[in-house]
Amino acid sequence: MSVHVRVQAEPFDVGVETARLSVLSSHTGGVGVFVGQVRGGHGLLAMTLEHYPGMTEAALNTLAQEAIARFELTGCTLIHRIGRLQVGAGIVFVGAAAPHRGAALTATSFLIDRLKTGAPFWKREEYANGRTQWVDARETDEDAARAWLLKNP
Amino acid sequence: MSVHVRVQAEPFDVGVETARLSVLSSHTGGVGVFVGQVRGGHGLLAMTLEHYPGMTEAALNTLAQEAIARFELTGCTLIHRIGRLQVGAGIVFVGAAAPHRGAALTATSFLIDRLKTGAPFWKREEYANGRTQWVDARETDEDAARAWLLKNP
Amino acid sequence: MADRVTVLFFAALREQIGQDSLSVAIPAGGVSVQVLREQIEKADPAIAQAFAEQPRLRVAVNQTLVTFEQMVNPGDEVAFFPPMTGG
Amino acid sequence: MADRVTVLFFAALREQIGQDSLSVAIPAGGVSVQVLREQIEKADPAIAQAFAEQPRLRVAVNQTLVTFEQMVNPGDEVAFFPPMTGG
Repeated sequence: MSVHVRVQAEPFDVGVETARLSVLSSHTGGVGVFVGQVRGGHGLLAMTLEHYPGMTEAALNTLAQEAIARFELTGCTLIHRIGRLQVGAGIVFVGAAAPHRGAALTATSFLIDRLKTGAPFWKREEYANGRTQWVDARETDEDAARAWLLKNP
Repeated sequence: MSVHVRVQAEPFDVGVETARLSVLSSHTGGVGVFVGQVRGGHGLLAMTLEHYPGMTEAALNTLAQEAIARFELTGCTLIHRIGRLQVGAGIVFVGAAAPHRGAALTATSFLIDRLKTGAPFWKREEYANGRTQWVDARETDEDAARAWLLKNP
Repeated sequence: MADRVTVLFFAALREQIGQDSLSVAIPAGGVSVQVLREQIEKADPAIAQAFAEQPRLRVAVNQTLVTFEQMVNPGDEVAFFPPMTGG
Repeated sequence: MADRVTVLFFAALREQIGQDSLSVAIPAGGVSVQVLREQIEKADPAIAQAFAEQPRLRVAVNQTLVTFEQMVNPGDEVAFFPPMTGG
């Protein structure tokens, strides 16, 4: 069982990170991955990701441990970028490896749903007209995180 | 809207394929990926993937079009390998890009669940003791594929 | 020369039957998959046995999955195979 | 020197308040987060206003999310921030 958590300004390499999960165990039958990226539109240029150093890493590790307790995994990875990210740039890499595809994909959904509102990151948007704006937490994101409390596993 | 389907003997490159999905549209906010690989255990050495040339590509394209009709996607990719694959080797790459993470991840699950029993591939296992055996279709895989008939979307 | 269809076998069926394709004469007006199936079972005991051992036999006509009621016409490609196990 | 806690602000709160940290004197026996909150609101109208404009204020003590009933002791790190928006 292997947990890999990182917070970094640099881009992540999806190929390298997925391969890290694939080779963890010969009993791995599938790897689920989600890559979040800066979605353009309405004149958005970039986002700046602020975080709470120390608490961020702790929250991501806690989340990973929850996934491992809940799903039959061979490992999982959470990588979150910080700093200024332009439209199209990768923000977050979430991955889960498991003997069976169901656990890999459900754990991937669990990790990204929980990460959205459960780790201390905040996004400030920057528009072409010069306006900047902190992103409001979406009710739908909080609902998605809460829904996992009722699911099994 | 972009569909990318391939059947090939060569390995696929997860980084390249995920990047292909990421750059399809500036409105993409997330990419879901599933990589299936040969799971070891019980002395398994390798699998040989047989397929029905022509029908395979048609079935994968039909599946991709179903995903596009069903989910709000910016694109999806299905790559399936054929021939002899050793334990740990990638068998299948499924990916879906979407403005929102829910559609990307649900479409990824849909595509792999349907592909398992809906495209003409067959697996023959090869064990260390020399025994070979065709893999039986699992009831749980057929149930997973059928369950999508009742889901919305 | 009679009107013919091409019949293909895949995976375990192909191995049990010992060949991957047949050319089969059918009536010009076509037959159902079921009738074609019975015809080739009668012609080759190896086919009859392989089909009998495969309770979930699948069939495709011209590379589309169909039921055994589907009509087959001269020139069609008919494939028999076990349940698919991709991914 | 009195017993103190470090208070941190993040994101929109940090910008509105105009600073990212404070050192605040508290009783040696500790106080609840709620009492600490009222104390710093009284001391700085910018804090009072920023908190008032944030109906879903979150708080962490020693880097763990807690409720406003949580006790805070000298030496603790207390962070106030808006709902988290990662991913």
